[in-house]
Amino acid sequence: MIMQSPFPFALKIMPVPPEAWIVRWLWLIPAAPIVASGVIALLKQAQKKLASGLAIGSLTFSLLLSLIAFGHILSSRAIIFGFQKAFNVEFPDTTIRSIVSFTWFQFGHSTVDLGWVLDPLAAIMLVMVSFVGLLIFIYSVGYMAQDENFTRFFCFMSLFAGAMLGVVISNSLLLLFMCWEIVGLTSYLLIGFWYQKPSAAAAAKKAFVTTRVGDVFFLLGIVWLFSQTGTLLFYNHGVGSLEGLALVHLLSQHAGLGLSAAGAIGLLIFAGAVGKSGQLPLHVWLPDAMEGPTPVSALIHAATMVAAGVFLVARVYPLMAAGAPLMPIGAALHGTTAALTVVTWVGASTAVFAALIAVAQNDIKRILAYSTISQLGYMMAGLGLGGVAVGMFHLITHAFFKALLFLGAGSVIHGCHEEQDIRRMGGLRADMPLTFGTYAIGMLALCGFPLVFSGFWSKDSILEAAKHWDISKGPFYLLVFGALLTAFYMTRQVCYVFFGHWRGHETAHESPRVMTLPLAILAFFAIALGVIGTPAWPWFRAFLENRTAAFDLHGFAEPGLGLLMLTSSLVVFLGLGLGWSLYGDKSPKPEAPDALEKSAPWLWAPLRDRFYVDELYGVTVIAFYAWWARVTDWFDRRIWGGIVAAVTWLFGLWAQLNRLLDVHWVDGGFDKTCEELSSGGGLLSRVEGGRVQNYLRILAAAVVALVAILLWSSRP
Amino acid sequence: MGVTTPLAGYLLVAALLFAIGLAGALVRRNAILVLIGIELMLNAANLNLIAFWRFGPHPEALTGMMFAIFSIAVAAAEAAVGLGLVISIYRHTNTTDLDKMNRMKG
Amino acid sequence: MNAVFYLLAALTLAGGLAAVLLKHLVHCALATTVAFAGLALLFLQLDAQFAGFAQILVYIGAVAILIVFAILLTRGSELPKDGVFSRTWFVGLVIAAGVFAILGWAVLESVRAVPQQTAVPAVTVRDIGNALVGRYVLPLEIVALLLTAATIGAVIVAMHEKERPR
Amino acid sequence: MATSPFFTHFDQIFILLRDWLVGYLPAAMRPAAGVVLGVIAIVCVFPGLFALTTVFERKGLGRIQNRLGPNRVGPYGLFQPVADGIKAIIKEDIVPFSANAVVHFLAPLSLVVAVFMEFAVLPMGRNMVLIDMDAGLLFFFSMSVSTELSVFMAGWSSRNKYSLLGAMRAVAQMISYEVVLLLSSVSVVMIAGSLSLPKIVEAQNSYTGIFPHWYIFTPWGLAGFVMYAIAATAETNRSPFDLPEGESELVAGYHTEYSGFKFALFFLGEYLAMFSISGLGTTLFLGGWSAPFSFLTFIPSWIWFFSKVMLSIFVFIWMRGTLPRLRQDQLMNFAWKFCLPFTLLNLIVTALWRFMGEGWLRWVVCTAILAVAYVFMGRVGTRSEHFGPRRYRYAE
Repeated sequence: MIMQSPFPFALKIMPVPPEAWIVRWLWLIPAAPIVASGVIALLKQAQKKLASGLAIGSLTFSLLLSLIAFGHILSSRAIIFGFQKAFNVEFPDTTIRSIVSFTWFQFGHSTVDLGWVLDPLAAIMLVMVSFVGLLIFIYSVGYMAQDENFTRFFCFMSLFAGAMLGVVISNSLLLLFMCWEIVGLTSYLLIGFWYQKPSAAAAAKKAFVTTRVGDVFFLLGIVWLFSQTGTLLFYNHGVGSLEGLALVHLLSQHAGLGLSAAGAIGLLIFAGAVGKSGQLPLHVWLPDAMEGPTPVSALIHAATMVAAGVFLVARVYPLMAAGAPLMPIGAALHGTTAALTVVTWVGASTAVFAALIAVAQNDIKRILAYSTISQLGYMMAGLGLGGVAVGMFHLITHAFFKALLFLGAGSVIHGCHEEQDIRRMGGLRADMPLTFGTYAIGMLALCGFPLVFSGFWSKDSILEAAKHWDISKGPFYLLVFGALLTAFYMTRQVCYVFFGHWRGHETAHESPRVMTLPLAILAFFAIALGVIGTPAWPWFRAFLENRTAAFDLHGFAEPGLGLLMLTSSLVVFLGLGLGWSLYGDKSPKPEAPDALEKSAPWLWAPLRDRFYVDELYGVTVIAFYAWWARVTDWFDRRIWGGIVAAVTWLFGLWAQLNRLLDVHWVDGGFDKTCEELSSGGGLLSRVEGGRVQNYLRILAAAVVALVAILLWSSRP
Repeated sequence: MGVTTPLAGYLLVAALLFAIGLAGALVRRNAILVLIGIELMLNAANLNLIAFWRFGPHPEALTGMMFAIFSIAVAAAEAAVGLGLVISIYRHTNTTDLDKMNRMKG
Repeated sequence: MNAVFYLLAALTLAGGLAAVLLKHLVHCALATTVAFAGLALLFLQLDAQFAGFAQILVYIGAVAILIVFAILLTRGSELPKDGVFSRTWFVGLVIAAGVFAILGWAVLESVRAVPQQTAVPAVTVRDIGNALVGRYVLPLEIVALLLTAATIGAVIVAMHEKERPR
Repeated sequence: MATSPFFTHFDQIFILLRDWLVGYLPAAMRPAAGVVLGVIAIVCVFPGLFALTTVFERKGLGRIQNRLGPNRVGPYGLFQPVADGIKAIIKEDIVPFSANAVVHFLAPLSLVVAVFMEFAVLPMGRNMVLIDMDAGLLFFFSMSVSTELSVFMAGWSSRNKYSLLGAMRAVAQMISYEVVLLLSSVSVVMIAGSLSLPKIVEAQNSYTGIFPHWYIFTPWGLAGFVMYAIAATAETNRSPFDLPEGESELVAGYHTEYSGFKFALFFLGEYLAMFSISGLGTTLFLGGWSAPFSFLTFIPSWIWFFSKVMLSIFVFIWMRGTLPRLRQDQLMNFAWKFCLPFTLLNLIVTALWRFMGEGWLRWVVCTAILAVAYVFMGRVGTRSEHFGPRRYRYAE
């Protein structure tokens, strides 16, 4: 329980063994970049070194603290599991979770609490966000070096990093929502960073408005949750909104459509995640968001912010999975509910839908954007199918290789003098060897090239979960098809960009060291991260689910697993082969139709035009609003205006009548009446004579009269 | 006088002070004096609040006290704005006489 | 109901009356100060220490000084030629008397029925502080906002004509 | 930490004396009589101290200016204040013809009364406080703001333009620095958690090793103390903030038209204000009556209090001998553009200090914030310094 303390900010600290100073100081992780952002905002545009130094320094500080927090979790694990092993006992609940909460303010009897939490989920996200963020910050120093708004850029980026870290550590849905909205705001600001370009400004607005649609549902979910459970803390020693008591209460409420209140609230919150993570049908803003600078695309619209939606679903997973009958899937127990089914289907269809569109795009960043949407769909599907660990593993690996791809794309764009059309590139393999090498690694990781790359393992665990899903096999086939498409469009892109011969203007050049170094580091992790999630050593899943993981090659021997791995490998090779056969080393003219367009124009057109979703929204939602605006305008003019006109006319009539009477009386020669009238008018005019004291006098007299009436009438 | 309870005494003093303040606001010509009258009225209200707090059933709830404290703060703001207005009007019309200030325009 | 109360009430009311009746504006302002001080002492007599001192601090320290400044800035220290009372002073007096009559009536009618506490409430400054940042934190924030707005507003209103050469 | 009964008794000698004297009275009258005795003590001690200080100041200033100072009346000129006092009493009391006689008479009286009231809540030694009031600090400040009105009354009632200008300057200056004074004290209240001055002293009366826990030895306390000292100097109209009575511009400021005993009262009030504000500063930041080292606690607490107060008085005199007078606009700029923001920042830092809990980190963070702000604001402040034409906004 939260203790009432005389000092409003005095915290009631709940330490976990062994010592928890990192938990108490966890708020410093988001605070450092936010403070840095505030300081940068005060700097002059010319102070570039100081601005970037502050941003990078603060994020390094956050990274160090995040690593300490991660280490804290690891050591807690070691202690708990060591104890279990040494004394051969089983703890019923080995959850490693430390929270700090405090009361923000109080309304009557209900309090609004905020706080932060450190658990494996938050720890791994903290490390990922601050690490990837740091690399991208370093990269941006090179990428944005020539921009005149350099300091503004780092101000926004720092604010973003801080808010994102805040999302990760919040233990309160309200705090999370606040950070979530700041994240949305910075996304808006950064997409429209080059606001002189009308397209950038429009894209920023589009992103903001589209994500707001999701956030409205999110807010509804928050309000509903608060009204049902009276708390917005996730975990609070058994009385938080994601813990036993609250869940039982929520499950007992029925919300219609076969959903419990828990599921319905979960779905509302999921709607927020749909907006943020660009899931169907709110995906339209993400491709347009590529109008922002490339580091922004890498950090916000690939690695972290869009993943925040996935993270949110993972965070409120207990809410969505509440009341599920448990059944074994793979190695872990896992259940499914109506809410999770929705998540799964949305994810799987988004995965295929976006992958299809990506096949026919020509903008290097747009392809990656659709690929991001598609991969986010995988994550969502993974969450719905296999639980937190499956989805989160893909999130982490994806963050690294997608950031790598985006930074690589930025490097390519930079090297080709701000050219983004892949048809006007080509042959960069020789001009930009470092970029090519790292890009190829990222591309293979994204495709899920077998055994070596991290993407293979994370995608594989999603496919495995899909295969074991007993409600429908639909998602499995969709996801496998998506994997094929992924390999295909990435091959197409790489062939266009790096193979063939140079088709652009001027000559391409390799990017500076400050940009290629982050690429190399990210490439390393794009490969290495796979190690922690192989079936032989499922450490990541164990980490998130608080179990021990042992290295055991028998993990591969699970029935069906070998076949699955073979299938997915074959699919990847098929995609790669198809792509190479269509596009490999051909270097077509920029104006020439695409290879696929030539063979299947009926397929190409809808893909190129993004399945007409934007146009659909244009003729439905936007047209509806335009129509509605016209209707209200008409109402304003005709109905309300008409009423006003009628009233005016009536008063005019009344005035005419008065005038007639007046004229009549004056003409009649009633001088005395006339005098009285004018003196009466004078009397009335004195009421509005601009004399303050008169007003006051009348006011006081009226009060006297009213009070007298009141007292008189209430006499016994 | 027949007043037996202390509360009634304080309330009557407050009522009288309020009436004095009101009279001041009503009968004087000078705008500043009107503001002074209003301050007196506010103070009378404060006295009421404190008296009710002191003799009310739940003094530990501090409601009346809090009202008085907030009212003091608000009165300070009111005085600042009011006097600023008076000075501003004085710059326009060169007078603070309310009887001469009867044009509803600058 | 003791001598101290009567003394303080008399002081306060005398201050108030003087503030309203005196001819000279500065005298009025000073008389107001007496009324404010009397009220503060009444607060102290009502065991409201904090409110009493806050009253002195705010009213004597700030409001009275403000009034004095305003008087000097508007040349209010010179005696007006055509009397200090407004032309319709009699109406005002009647209304004020009416207000007092109605209030006094209300008090005398109702107060006897109301039970009242006579024990001295044990309220410390710490309690007031806790209440201010606890139960009353929202009003506190709003008052803070109001004060800021009023400060800015007063400055802007008073400085409006600064650009124009006098 | 009193070591032996002897020292304890010596420490409490005034309390014991009072109790002994009061013991002759019936029990019902004892509390009231105790208070009366305390009032008598204050009314005797501080004017005596005032007399001493005038000599001290004149001689000190003399030495600073390379001359001797008063040395004719009595040994080393020590009886100079007696002579001055006699002179003040027997001089003619002149009231200007057109002055507002009543207000002119009330002004010095209300000033001295209000200043005397301030001493009621100052703890001058262990248990040596006249009234241990729950809202003592608030009482102190509410009394000290009342003096502003007296100053105005004096200046206005004299019907002299120099007096009026001096009074307006003084009031404007006191109001401006009052804010800084109050806010810098609030940080102490935030840490001590009480408005009662004895409790604030009690909170500082402990030691780490031999070093005391005075608030001046913390980052926010040091910053707060500096701000407090500046504001206190301005509040008492002392040099370098003595514009209201700058003799080269305004003859003698708001007491130009005062003579004889009324002038002496103003003089007394000014010095008493200095004592009280030094006493409050001592109480808030310098540990009040607590000893500076743990092994010195055997020396009576009241000796410590008065030594600290006299030390601050010495600093006042020293500054008067050293620093040139400011200009009105510099004075106002300094108050509103440097002191006020810095004090507000100090409040935030104090909150941070309280919030961050024990540990070395808060030392680093708080010191860093204050140092950065000080350097930054100082540089900004000096850069925007431009010497435009003089404007006397209160002198139209």
